[in-house]
Amino acid sequence: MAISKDVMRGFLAHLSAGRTLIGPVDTGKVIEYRKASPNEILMDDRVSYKSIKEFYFPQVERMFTFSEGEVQDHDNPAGCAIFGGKPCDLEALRVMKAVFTTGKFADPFFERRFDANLLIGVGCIAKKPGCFCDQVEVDMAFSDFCDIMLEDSGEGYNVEYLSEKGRQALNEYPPTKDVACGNTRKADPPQADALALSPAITEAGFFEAIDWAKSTETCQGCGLCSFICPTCHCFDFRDSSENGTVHRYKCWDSCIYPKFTLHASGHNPRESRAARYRQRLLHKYRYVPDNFGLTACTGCGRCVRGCPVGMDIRQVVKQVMEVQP
Amino acid sequence: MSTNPYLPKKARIEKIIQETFSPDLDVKTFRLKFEDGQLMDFLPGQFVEFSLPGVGECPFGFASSPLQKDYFEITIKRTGKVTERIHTLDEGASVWIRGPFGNTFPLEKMEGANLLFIAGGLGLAPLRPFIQYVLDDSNRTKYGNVDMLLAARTSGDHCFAYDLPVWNEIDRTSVRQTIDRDEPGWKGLLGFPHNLVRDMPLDFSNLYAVLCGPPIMIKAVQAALMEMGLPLNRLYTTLEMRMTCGVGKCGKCNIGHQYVCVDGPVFCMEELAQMPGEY
Amino acid sequence: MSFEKQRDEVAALCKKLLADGAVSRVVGFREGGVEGMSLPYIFTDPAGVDMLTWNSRCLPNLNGYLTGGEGNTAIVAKPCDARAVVALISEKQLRREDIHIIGLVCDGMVDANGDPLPACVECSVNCPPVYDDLIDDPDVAEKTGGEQVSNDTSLERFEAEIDKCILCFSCRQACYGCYCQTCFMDRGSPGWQPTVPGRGDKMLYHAGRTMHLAGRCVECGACENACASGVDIRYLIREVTNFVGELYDYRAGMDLDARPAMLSYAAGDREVGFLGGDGDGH
Amino acid sequence: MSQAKAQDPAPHTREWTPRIVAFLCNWCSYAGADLAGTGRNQYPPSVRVIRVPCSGRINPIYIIKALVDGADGVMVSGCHPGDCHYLAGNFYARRRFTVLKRLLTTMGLSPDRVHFTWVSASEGARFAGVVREVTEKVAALGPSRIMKGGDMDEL
Repeated sequence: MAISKDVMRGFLAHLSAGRTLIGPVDTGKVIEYRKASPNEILMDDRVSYKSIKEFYFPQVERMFTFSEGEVQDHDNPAGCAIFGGKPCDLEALRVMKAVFTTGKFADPFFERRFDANLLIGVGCIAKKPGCFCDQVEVDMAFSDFCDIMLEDSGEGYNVEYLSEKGRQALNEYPPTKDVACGNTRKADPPQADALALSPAITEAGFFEAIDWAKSTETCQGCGLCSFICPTCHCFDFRDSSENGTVHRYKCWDSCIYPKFTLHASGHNPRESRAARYRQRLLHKYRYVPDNFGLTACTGCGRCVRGCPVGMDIRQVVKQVMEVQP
Repeated sequence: MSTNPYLPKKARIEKIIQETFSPDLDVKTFRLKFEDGQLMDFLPGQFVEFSLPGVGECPFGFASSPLQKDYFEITIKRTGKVTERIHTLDEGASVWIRGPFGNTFPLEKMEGANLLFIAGGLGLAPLRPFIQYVLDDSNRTKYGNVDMLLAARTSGDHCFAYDLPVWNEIDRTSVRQTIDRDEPGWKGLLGFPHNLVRDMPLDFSNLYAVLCGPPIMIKAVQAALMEMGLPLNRLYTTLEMRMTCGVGKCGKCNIGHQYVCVDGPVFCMEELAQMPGEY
Repeated sequence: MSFEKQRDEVAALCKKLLADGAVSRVVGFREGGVEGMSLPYIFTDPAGVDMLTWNSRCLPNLNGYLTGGEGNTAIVAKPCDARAVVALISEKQLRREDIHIIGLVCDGMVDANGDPLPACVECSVNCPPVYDDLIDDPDVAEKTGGEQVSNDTSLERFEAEIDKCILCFSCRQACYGCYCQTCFMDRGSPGWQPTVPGRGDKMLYHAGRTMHLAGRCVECGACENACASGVDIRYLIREVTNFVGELYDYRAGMDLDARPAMLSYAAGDREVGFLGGDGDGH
Repeated sequence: MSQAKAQDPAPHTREWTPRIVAFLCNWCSYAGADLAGTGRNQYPPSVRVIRVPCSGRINPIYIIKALVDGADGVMVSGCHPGDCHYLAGNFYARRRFTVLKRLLTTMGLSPDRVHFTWVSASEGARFAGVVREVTEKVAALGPSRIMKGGDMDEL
């Protein structure tokens, strides 16, 4: 169903009565997702420098509190309504869900937020500099990994719901009562310059594939890329104590930092910056595909645009791809 | 709601055993019990996450017999921030434990075979549950000869010294101890395990070797055993990594697509040879 | 503007330096970034120098790439890069004889929208103070002073700025002066490392880093350019740099023989804001 | 910072006295503090003394860390310029502290939170006077709320 952007604002106002509303806001210097009123929320085609991942996997999340010899679990989050996740962010969330909830153990903190949040995706109209979703099989305009999907026509939105949660939310607001269920659409077929690593080469083979030190020599090792990446999901546990009460937090960490894998003995399996960059790249393009059948890079281009020295993961992936099995 | 794999349970230190007696290596074994009386049900090779709130959390392998259900033991070397603090604890102190995590040695696959354990220093700790499992009266007949070659820098660095004479008395079982340099009164072997293993009377036709110790020792012993004719698929080891979560989420312990905390820490050497050498 | 002319001169010079074996590496820029951004690149072979570029989007400070290779290194240096080299030499991090400075007269860099970068607007040094070769640009007049910026020094401003920070440390990695082997923020013992990144840790980081850079900042703005979150924390170091200049008559990276302000002292240094004395020393 | 910090009980519920961290050089000011004690010079019990070998040994980060971790004020005292046991430690310190104070005021902190001074081993009465003065100034500012709030785990 096609609706105007004003109707959408009305719907967001309706949602904000019961949930914390999150959306992209122009802060003057950057665009970022944060708590916002329906009128502040941007409905144009610009992209934020960080993704929506922090509302599912916050930079800092309190897990437990130890006090007087007892441990207490953190309360369940109230749940937000998140507006404006781009298809690359939504596909990234799919990767994160696979990592955090499949296998023998599930991450309860991600799970709770995933269940509590209402996610409204918005398709892109045009690619931005550095974007490469088409090279990793992500459809710029549409993703079904959300509760409600809006395809942006510039003037208004074509609205569809993709989950029961989405259907209910739309149903409660009269102007959007009759929105239909969205289709599970296939992404456009991969293009000739698709970025994917050949399964024919072993993981160890990729270690020798290129001169990693030369290819990554200008990387400064700041780890910004993993902070702004929608799929980077590595974390550390940190304790903070005060007056005998200890809080245990789950905090973002980055494989780009030398301390990430450092053992107490001083041994570090990934000693060099090149090895750490290689880990980040192969994790996205080889290890997650091996484990979950998904590419852990959704082409959002944030790392490409954000890197202080202009490191471009596409160029390094291409170099690796040139190696024949 | 599913159980929270990050949530630790309170345990009490029942007993502390000082294992080593040299200035450079301070190792203690902590005997633990959950305060609510729950039993720790684990398999040889698995590990726990041991935490002191406000200090941090670290992974440690089990060091006691899995058949001993009353308590479990963890052997810890004083190395970093957390272990430093753990070593200051007294008997009766409370700590926080979650686990067990990780895989186990292929106990059934190894039935009927002869076993060779080679450990360097603290490397014996993660093998001890396996050794005790095999040497237990209920299992001893299932396995062939059990030979151990245990190395340490000095005589005071041998962990579980109280176990070794007991094990040596068991049927079809031998324990050899070695140190790097001769010391007055030392009655064991001298030198490095990769040389000494060549002098051991081993039947390679049906042998599994399990190694644990410093990486340099593992490499040297592996080379020696392969030269002597042991195929890689009959060699096992257990790895250590900085495992924060223990459940394959935090991304710190991967070697290629495998997570040491879930797919390991026990690996067959044949498997390891296929993996990138990032450990 | 004559970036092309300068570029050709630099490229010819770099080719010659590499071909003659005077240097084994040239740290410069090549094209290929998004939104026209030039990428740092280390040239090691004369033929590769064809890729070298020089334009208004050569943002990063190149001093992070000067060590590590064998033999001498040449740097294609904007005035701020050249000042950073000088500062590193005076802090004994580099040896003058190992570095060949190809200085460029520079009229400032621009952002993706073509607007001049804030640090470049404020910049007052558009000709490298020290160089081995100078690539002049006759169109650029010598600057006498940059634009003066007044600082809002309220706590609210500071808190608003650090609330944007995500403690990714890219400003530190981008800074020429942050060359500590282990930053105090990465130390586990004593625990400077942020436990839970909140305002306190951000204050510790930004204030601590600014103190480390007191009297050492070369005003290149790399910290600000590196920040994806749009944090303007440079106002702290700007204030401190001006203060050090005023009090101790020192500007980092201008003079190879000058001793860094915080590594020297005078018996009569003023004590501003001390208890029991708001003027000259005892 | 933890949630607990943001929510700590209102300091005015009890009678509040400032908590001041005092970094004192071993050779002069610490001895001066001793002398203040033996000379029965009264001063408020608000300072927590940390003895350091020299005022030049005090990394400015220590002072910032003390403020971040909840000190209401910090005072630093060393030998008078020219009297340093290590000849020039306090000359370097003087430059650092001068710059640090300017930095802290640029950040919007009150200049009265952090104080630098010189107290010699023979100036017991002066030490007591300095502590009184610092305590009064910090007390006038009230409890430090520096860097409270702004937690990243709010949502």
